[in-house]
Amino acid sequence: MAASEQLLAVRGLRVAYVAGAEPRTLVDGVELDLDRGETIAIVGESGSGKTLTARAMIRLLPTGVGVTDGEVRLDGNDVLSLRGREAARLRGNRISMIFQDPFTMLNPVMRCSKHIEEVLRNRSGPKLGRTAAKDEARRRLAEVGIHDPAAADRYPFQLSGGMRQRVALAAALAGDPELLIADEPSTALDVTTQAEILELLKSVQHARGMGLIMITHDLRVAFSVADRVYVFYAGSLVEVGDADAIEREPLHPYSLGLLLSEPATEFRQQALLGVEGSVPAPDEVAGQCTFASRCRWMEADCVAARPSLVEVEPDRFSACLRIAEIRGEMDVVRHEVRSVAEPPEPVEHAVLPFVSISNLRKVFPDARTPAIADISLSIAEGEAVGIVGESGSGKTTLGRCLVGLETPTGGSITVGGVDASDYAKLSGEDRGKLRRSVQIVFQDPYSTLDPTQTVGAALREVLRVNGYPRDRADARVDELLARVGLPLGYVRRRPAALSGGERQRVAIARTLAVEPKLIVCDEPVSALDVSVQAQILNLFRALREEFGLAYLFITHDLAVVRQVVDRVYVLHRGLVVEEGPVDRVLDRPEHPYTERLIASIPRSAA
Amino acid sequence: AKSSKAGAVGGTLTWALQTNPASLFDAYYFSAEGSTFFSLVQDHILAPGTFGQPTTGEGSVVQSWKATSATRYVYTIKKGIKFSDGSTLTAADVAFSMNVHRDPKTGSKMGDFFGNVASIRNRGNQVIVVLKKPNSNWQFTPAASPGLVYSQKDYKAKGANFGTPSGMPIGTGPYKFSEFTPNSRVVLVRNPYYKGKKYPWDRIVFPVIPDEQARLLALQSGQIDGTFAVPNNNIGTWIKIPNLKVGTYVSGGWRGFSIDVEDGPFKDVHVRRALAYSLNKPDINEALASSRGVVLDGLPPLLFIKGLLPAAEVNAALKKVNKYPYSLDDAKAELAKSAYPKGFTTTLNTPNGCPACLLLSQVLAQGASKIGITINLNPMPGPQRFQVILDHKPNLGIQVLGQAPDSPHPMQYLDLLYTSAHAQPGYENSANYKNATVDKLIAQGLQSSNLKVAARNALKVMQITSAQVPYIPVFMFPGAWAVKSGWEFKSSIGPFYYNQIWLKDLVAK
Amino acid sequence: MSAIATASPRRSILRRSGFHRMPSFFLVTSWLIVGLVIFMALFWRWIMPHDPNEQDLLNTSASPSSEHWLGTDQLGRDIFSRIIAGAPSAITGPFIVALTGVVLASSLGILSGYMGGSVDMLIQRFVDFMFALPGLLIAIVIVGVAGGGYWMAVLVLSLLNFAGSVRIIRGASLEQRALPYVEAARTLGVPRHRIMYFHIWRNISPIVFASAALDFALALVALSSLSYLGLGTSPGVPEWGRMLAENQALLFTNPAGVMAPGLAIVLFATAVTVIGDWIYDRFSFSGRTGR
Amino acid sequence: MGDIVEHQVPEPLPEAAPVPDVVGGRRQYLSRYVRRRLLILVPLAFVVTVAAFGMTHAAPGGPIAALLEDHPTSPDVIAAIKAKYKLDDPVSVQYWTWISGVAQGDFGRSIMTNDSVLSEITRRLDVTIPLNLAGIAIAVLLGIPLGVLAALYRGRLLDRLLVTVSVLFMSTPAFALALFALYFLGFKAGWFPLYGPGSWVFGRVHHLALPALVLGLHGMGLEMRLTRAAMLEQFEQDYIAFARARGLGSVHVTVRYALRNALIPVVTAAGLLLTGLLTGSVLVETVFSLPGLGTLLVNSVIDGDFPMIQGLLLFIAVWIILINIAVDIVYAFIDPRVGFGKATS
Ligand SMILES: Nc1ncnc2c1ncn2[C@@H]1O[C@H](COP(=O)(O)OP(=O)(O)OP(=O)(O)O)[C@@H](O)[C@H]1O
Ligand SMILES: Nc1ncnc2c1ncn2[C@@H]1O[C@H](COP(=O)(O)OP(=O)(O)OP(=O)(O)O)[C@@H](O)[C@H]1O
Ligand SMILES: [Mg+2]
Ligand SMILES: [Mg+2]
Repeated sequence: MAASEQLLAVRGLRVAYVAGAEPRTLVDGVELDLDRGETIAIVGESGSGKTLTARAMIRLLPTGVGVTDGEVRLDGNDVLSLRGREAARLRGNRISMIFQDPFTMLNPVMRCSKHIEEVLRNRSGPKLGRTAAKDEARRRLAEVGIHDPAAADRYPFQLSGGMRQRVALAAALAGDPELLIADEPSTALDVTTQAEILELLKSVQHARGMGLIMITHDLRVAFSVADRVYVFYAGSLVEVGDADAIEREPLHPYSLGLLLSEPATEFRQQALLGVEGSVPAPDEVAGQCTFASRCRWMEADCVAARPSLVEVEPDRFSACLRIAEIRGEMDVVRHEVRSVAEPPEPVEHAVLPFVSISNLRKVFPDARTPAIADISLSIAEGEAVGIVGESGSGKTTLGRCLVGLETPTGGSITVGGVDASDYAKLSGEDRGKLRRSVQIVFQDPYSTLDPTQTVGAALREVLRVNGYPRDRADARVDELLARVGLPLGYVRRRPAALSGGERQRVAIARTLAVEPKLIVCDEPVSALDVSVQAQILNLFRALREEFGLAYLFITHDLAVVRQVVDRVYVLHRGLVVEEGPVDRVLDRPEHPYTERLIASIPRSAA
Repeated sequence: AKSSKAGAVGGTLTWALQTNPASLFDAYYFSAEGSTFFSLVQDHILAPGTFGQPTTGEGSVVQSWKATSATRYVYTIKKGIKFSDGSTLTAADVAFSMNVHRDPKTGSKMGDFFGNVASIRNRGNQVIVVLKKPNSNWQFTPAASPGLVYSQKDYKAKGANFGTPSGMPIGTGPYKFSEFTPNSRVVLVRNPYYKGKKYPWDRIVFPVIPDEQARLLALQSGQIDGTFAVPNNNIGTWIKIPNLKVGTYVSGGWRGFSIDVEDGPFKDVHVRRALAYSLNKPDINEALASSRGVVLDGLPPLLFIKGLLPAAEVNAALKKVNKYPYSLDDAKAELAKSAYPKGFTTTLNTPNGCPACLLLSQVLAQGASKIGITINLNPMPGPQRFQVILDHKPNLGIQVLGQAPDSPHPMQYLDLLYTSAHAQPGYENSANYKNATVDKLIAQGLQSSNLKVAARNALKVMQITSAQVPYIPVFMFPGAWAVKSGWEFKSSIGPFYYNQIWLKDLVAK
Repeated sequence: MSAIATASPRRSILRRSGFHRMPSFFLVTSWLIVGLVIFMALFWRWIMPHDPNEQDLLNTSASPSSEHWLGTDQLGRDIFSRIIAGAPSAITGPFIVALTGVVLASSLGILSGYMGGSVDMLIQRFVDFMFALPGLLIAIVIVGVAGGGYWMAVLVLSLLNFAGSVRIIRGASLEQRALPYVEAARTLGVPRHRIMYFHIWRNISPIVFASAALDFALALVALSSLSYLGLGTSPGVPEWGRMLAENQALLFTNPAGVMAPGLAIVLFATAVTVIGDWIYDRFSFSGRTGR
Repeated sequence: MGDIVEHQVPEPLPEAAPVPDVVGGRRQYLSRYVRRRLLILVPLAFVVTVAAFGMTHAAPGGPIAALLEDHPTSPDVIAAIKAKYKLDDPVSVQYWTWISGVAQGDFGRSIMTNDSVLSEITRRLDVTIPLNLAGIAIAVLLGIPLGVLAALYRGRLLDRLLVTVSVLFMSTPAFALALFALYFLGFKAGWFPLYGPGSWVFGRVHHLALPALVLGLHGMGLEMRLTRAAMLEQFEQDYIAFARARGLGSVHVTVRYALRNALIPVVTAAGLLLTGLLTGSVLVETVFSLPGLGTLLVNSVIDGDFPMIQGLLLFIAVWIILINIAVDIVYAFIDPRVGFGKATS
C-alpha cells in the first residue's frame, strides 16, 4: 500500500433536505482529500453537517435528504453515481462507518459475534462456512481487544458501552475497508473508555494502514487523533489544516472561538470565552460568510459574497476574507483569554453546613449493585461543589436524592436543618421549604421544558405554585429572563423555537424563580455546543456571584469542573474515592482512579 | 359437501334450514322447521291431512281409532312396524311417546297439549287416552307435533343424551338420523326397515343456513335444492329472483297486534278502533307478502271455518263483523271521540329476530303517527318480549303477535287469546280481554264433539270482539317454499305440511 | 472548483420527493367525508328530500330513480333521505364511546404511568382483566340478554373498549414521566394532578386523540355489527348499521340500497381513522409510533 | 482476507458487573411471570361468572320464554320446566351448584339443547379454532409483508394506498365484508361454497377458506398498520444505518434487522388480534352458517340459554388470557432482553 496515494476526494459537495416544500441546504460546498493511511478529523458543532457529509460519502443519507451537487471519488471512481446494489458493495468492503452511540448501533436481538459473521459471509469472494465465519469473528473480536469468548455470544444489552463500541468497530472492520469513518465514536462513552476507544482506533488504523475520517465536535479529540483537521461551520468548511498547526494558531475566527471556548484542563480561566449567539441554518447565511453574524471582525465585505477556502499558508486553508488583516488581533485575543485566574478562596464553612449528607445509600430495586454505596458529603452555603466520576458511578443518583426525585435506601440528608431523606414523609410546609431551597438543572436541554408551554407560561406557573403574587408575576418573568440573558420577546416562544443554549437558560431562569440556595446541576452543559457551553458556564459563575448560590455541579468533564467549583468529590462505583479543593485534586490526584480519569483527557498527539 | 350431485334422484336432497335444531327430541325442539325432518324419521300416531284432519294413512302408526265417549279415545296400533334398529313398535312405545311429554321430569315444551289429559295407557295393541273433560281439539293432537312416536327402549338407553348428537332418536319413518352437527346440519339416510313407499332420495341433508342472503344465494347457485325457510316478510323479493321457484301455501297463521284493554289510553275503545282504522292491511299484505296473504277482519282465519259451514252461513255471519277499512279520516274521527283526541305516546315492544314483526310494528307506528299517536318501538330479545306477554307486565300495551296453528280446530286461537281465564300471568291473552259471553261460546265450542258448533261459535266470537278490538289481526301470512328452478311442489301442501311426509309432494326433475 | 453533478442522485431525489409535494388526496377526501357527515348531522332536517320515515307500501324495494336517488327499502321509504337522517346516530354513539374512552383512558393511563407502584399495578391488572373481555362480544351478550338496545350497547362499548387506550396512554405517560420537564415540575412544587393532567396530558394528547379517532371508527363499526344482529337501535330508526342489516333483503331488487349504508359506514370510519393518523403525525411533539 | 496485522491493542477495563448469561434468569423470570398471569384466572373466572349469572338472572325473559318459543303454554308447563332446571332456587344457590360443578369439570347442561355445555363447546372448536388460526395466519402473512412494503415506500403513493386499504378493511364491519365476499367470491365467481363448515380435511379447508379470508382481511389492517409503524421506527434506528454502512444488502437489513425488531410489537398485536378475531368470528360464522363458538354464543344469547352463556363467557375469558400468556412467551423468545428489567405487559 502506497502511503501517499490519494484515496478519497470530495469536491463541491452540496447536501440538501429536498422532501419539504422548500429545499433546505444542509451542507454546502465541501472539499475533502484523504490519502491512504491518513487520518483526518472533521470538527464542528452540532448541526454543522459533519454527519451528513460522511453519510453522503458512504451513500447513506436519510430519506428526504439528497446530494444536489458535487462529487465524491474513491480511488478515482465516482461514488455518487453508483446504483443501489453497487453502493451496497462499496459499503463495508471499501468504506465503512461507525456511529456515535454504542447503545443503539448494534441490533438488540442479535448476538455480538453475529454482527461480524454476517459481514464476513456477505463479502464478495469465496463464501465462508458457518464455523469458519465463527472462528474468524473470534479473531476479529480479539483484534479490538475482546478476548473473552463468552462475550461473543452475548447480546449487546449485556455489554458495557465500551465493549459494544469495540464490537461495532470489529463489525465495521469485518469487510476490511480501506476507509473507516468514525462518527463521534467516543462521545457517548465515559472519559476513561473514551480514551481507550480513541487509542484503539488509532492503533487499528495504523496497523491496517487504513484511511480514517474522525468526526468529532471536540477539538482536543481531533488534535489527538488526526493528521489534518477540517473545521465545519453551518454546513460549510471554514478552515483546513494540519492538526498541530491549527492547534498552534487557528486561521479562522470560528476555529479560534472554538478553541477558546474549550475550557482549559490545566487551570482555572479568568473568564470563559464563548461565541455569542448560536449556529445559523446554512440557508440563513447563504451568499455570505457563514460565521459573519457571530464574528467580532465582521465587515461589509464578509456578507457580500461567500468567501471561498483560500490557501493562506502551505497546506493551510481558511475561508476568512480578512484573515491576513486580523491574524495579529486573533493572536492577542488568544493569549489574553488564556490568563489564569486566582485559585478560589475556600468558602467559610459555618458550624453547620447547608447540606450534609451522611452514609447515603441507594439501591435500585432489582439492581445487583448499589447505585450509591456509601457517600458522605457536605456543602456550605454559597459553595460550589463538583461531583466527577465515570458513567454509572452514581453522580446523577446523588443529585436526584438531594432534590427528592429519588428516595435513598439508607443514610441521611439534611438541607438547611430539615431532614430531606424522604420527601414523601415531610410535611407540606417542610417540603415547600426544601423545594424553594434546592433546585435542579438537567442535562438535556431539549426535554427540560414542556414543549407545549411557552416560556412565559412555564415561568409564571412556577411563580404561581410557589405563591408568588399574581399581579407581579409578569414583571418577575421579565426580570428572570433578563437575568439569564434572554430577550424579553422570548416569553411567548415555545421551546421548539429556542436553541439548546437558550433552553438551558430558560431552565435556569425557572429554578431561579423560586430563589433557591442550592442548584444541583446535572451535566448542564454536556449536551451543548462548546461555544455555547462557555456562555452557560459563565452564567453559572455570574449567578453564583450575584445570588451567593451554592452548586452541586455534576459532570464527567474535568475541564468544566475546574472552571466552576471550589471543591470536588470523585465518585467511583457509588463511593467517594477522593475529595478536596478542585485545583489540588486535579493537579495532584491522590487516588489512582482520579489519576486515571485525568490521564484519559484527550491531548494532542504532539 | 357433494352438492354437485344434489337432487339427482337416488342421490342426496339438500334442504336448507334457517334455525339451528336445538335437539332431535321434539320435547326440546318444538318448531315447524324441526318437524320437517322429524316427520321423515318418526311416524306420527295419526297422520295429518292437508288441513290437519287426522288420518291413518301413510305416516301413521294407527290402524284405527275411535272416541268411545267424549273423554275416552282408543287407538289400535298397526302390526309389524319396525324402528330403524329393527325392533318392533308396540302400543307401549306409543303410550310412552305421549306420556314422556306429560312427565314433569322431562320438562317438555309440549306439555300444554296434554293439560287436559287424565291418563294414557296401553293395553294389548291399543292405547287408551282419557281426558279430564271433553275437548274436541284432542282429536287433532296425535296428528300434531306431539304425536311423534319414539321407542321407549331407545329413550331409556340414551338417557340424558336423548336428542343430542350422541343420542339421536330412532323412529319408524322412511328415514333415520345419520348425523347431527349442531348449528351445521342434520343428515338423514334411509331407514332399512321401512316398509312403505320409497322416496327418491337415499340421503337428505338439512344444512343450517341462518343468514337469509346466504340461503338465497345457495339456492340460486344450486348448492341447495330447496327450503321452507323463505322469510315471510320478504316473499315478494324471492319471487322476483331468477333461477329459483317460489311457491306459497296457506299457512293458517296470523299476524297482528294485541291491545291491552285494561291499560291506560287503550281502555278507551275509540282509541283501539282508531288504531285499527290507521292500518292499511291490503298494502301491508302487498309489501310484506306480494299480496299472497289474506287480509283478516277477525280471528280465526276463515280457513278453519269455511270447510265446516255452508258459504252462505259464513257470509251472512261476516256481515255482522265490524270491519276497519284503512281510512285516516275515520281513524281521526274515532280518536276525536276518545278521551285522547290529541293522541298520546306509548311504547311497543318489538321482538328482535322477527323481521316481519319489526316491519309490521313500523307500519303501525307510522300510521299512528299520522293521527297523533306516537308509538316508540322498543326492541327486545324475543324471549324477553314473550316473557312480558306471559307475565302480563311490565308494559303490555300494544304487542305485535304472530302465531301459527297447531291444529285446525276453529277455537284454538280464540281459546288462547280471548278466554278470561287466560288473561293472567302464564297465559297468552295479552289483551286482557274478558267477556263472559265469549268465554261461554269458546267453552261450548271446545266441548262439543261437533266441530260445526265450534265454527258457529267462532263466528259469534268474531262478531262480538270485532266491536271491542282487543286484537287487530292484520293478515294471514302465506307460507312459502323455494326450490331450484325446474322443481315444484304439488298444490296439496298446506298449513300442516311439516307434520306430513312432505317429500311426497316434492316433484324433482 | 469543479462542481459536476452526477445525474443519478438527482433523479433519485426527484423520485423520492415527488410525492411529498402532492397534496394528500386521501387526507383531503377524509376531511371532506367527515365534513359532509357533520353537515348532514346538523342539517339533516332541511336537506333530505323526503321524510325518512314516510312509508310507501306499494313502492317497496324500488331501484334508484329521479324521485328516490337510492331507491326505496322494504317499506318503501326513501333510502337517500334515511342515509342523511342516519348521520346524527353515526356520530352520537361513537362519539360518546370515544369521549368516555378519552376521559377514562387518559385518567387511568396517566395515573398508572405517572404514579407507578401499587396504583400502576392495580390499574394494570384491571386493564389485563378488561382485555380478557372483548367489548363487542360482551355487548352482544349484555344487549342480547338484558336488552337496552343502542344506548346499552354504547354504554357497554364505552366501558369496555378503553383498555387498549389505557395501555397506550400509560406507555406514553411513562415516557413523559422520565423526561426532565416533568421532574423539573416536581422539584419546582407543581402539584401532582397538574403535572399529570396538564403537562403530561397536553404532551400526549395527539396520541390520545389519535387513539380516540380509532376508537370512534371502531365503535361505529361495532355498533353497526350489533345492529346486524338486531341488537342496536330501535327498528325504523334510520341508523346506517341497521339499514345495512335491514336492506340486505334488497340485494337483488335494489342493490344500491344495500351498498349505500355499508359504504356510508366504511367511508366515514375510514375517514375518521385517516384523520386520527394525521393528527398523530402532525401534532405529535415527539415521534413515537402509534398503534 | 483476514490478515490482521499484529498491533498493540488497549485492553478494556474489567467490566463492573457483567450481566449473567441468558438461560437461568430468563426461564425463572418467565415461569414467575406465567404463574402470576395464571393467577388472574381465578378472580377473573369469579367475576365473569358472577357477572354473567347476575345478568342472566336479573334480566327479564330468560330461558323459560325462550324454551316455549311463543307456543301455547300454561303455568303447569312453566312449573315443570322451572323444576327441571332448578330455576326456583335462590340465585346464590344456583351459582354455587353451577360453580362447584365447574370446579369438577361439569359446566352443566344447556337449557335449549339439553346437551352438556362442555361437549357443545368442544364440538365447535374444530370450526372456530381453524377459522381463527387461519384468519390470524392470513392477517399476519398479508399484514406484515404489506406493512413492510408500505414502510419501504413511506410517503409515496403505494404507501398511502396500502394504508388507506388497511384502514378500509378495518373500517368495514366484519359481517359486511363477509356478505360482500359471499356474494362476489362465493356466488358470482362460484369459487367457494356458500354455507357450512364442510367435512373431512379438504372439505373443511374449502369451506373455511372464504370466512378465514374475510377474518384475515379484517384483521390485516391492524397488523399492517402496526408493522408499518414499527418498521418506520426501525428505519430510524442507528443499527439499521450501521448495518447498511457495513454493506449488508437491503433485503438482509430489512428482514434481519428492521423486521426482526419490528416483530416485537407486531407479535403483541397478533395476540390482540386473536381477541379481536374471536369477536369478528361471531359475525363471520353467522354469515357463513358455520357451527362455531360464535354462532353458539349468538344463539345462546338469543335463547337466554344461560348455562351455555356462562360456560362460553368463562371459556372465552380463559382462552383470551391463555392467548395473552402465550403471546408473552413468544415475545420473550423474540426479544432476548425480556427478563432483564425490560418489562412485558
Ligand atoms: N433526516 C434529516 N432531515 C432533515 N434535516 C436533517 C436530517 N438529518 C440532519 N438534518 C439537518 O442537517 C443539519 C446537519 O446535520 P448533521 O447530522 O450532519 O450534523 P452534525 O454536524 O453531525 O451534528 P451533531 O454533532 O449533532 O451530530 C442539521 O441542521 C440537521 O437538522
Ligand atoms: N431509575 C433507575 N433504576 C434502576 N437503576 C438505576 C436507575 N437510575 C440509575 N440506575 C443505576 O444506578 C447506577 C448509577 O447511575 P447514575 O445515573 O447515578 O450514574 P451517573 O454517574 O450519573 O452516570 P452518567 O455519567 O452516565 O450519567 C447505574 O448503574 C445505573 O444503571
Ligand atoms: Mg452527527
Ligand atoms: Mg448522570
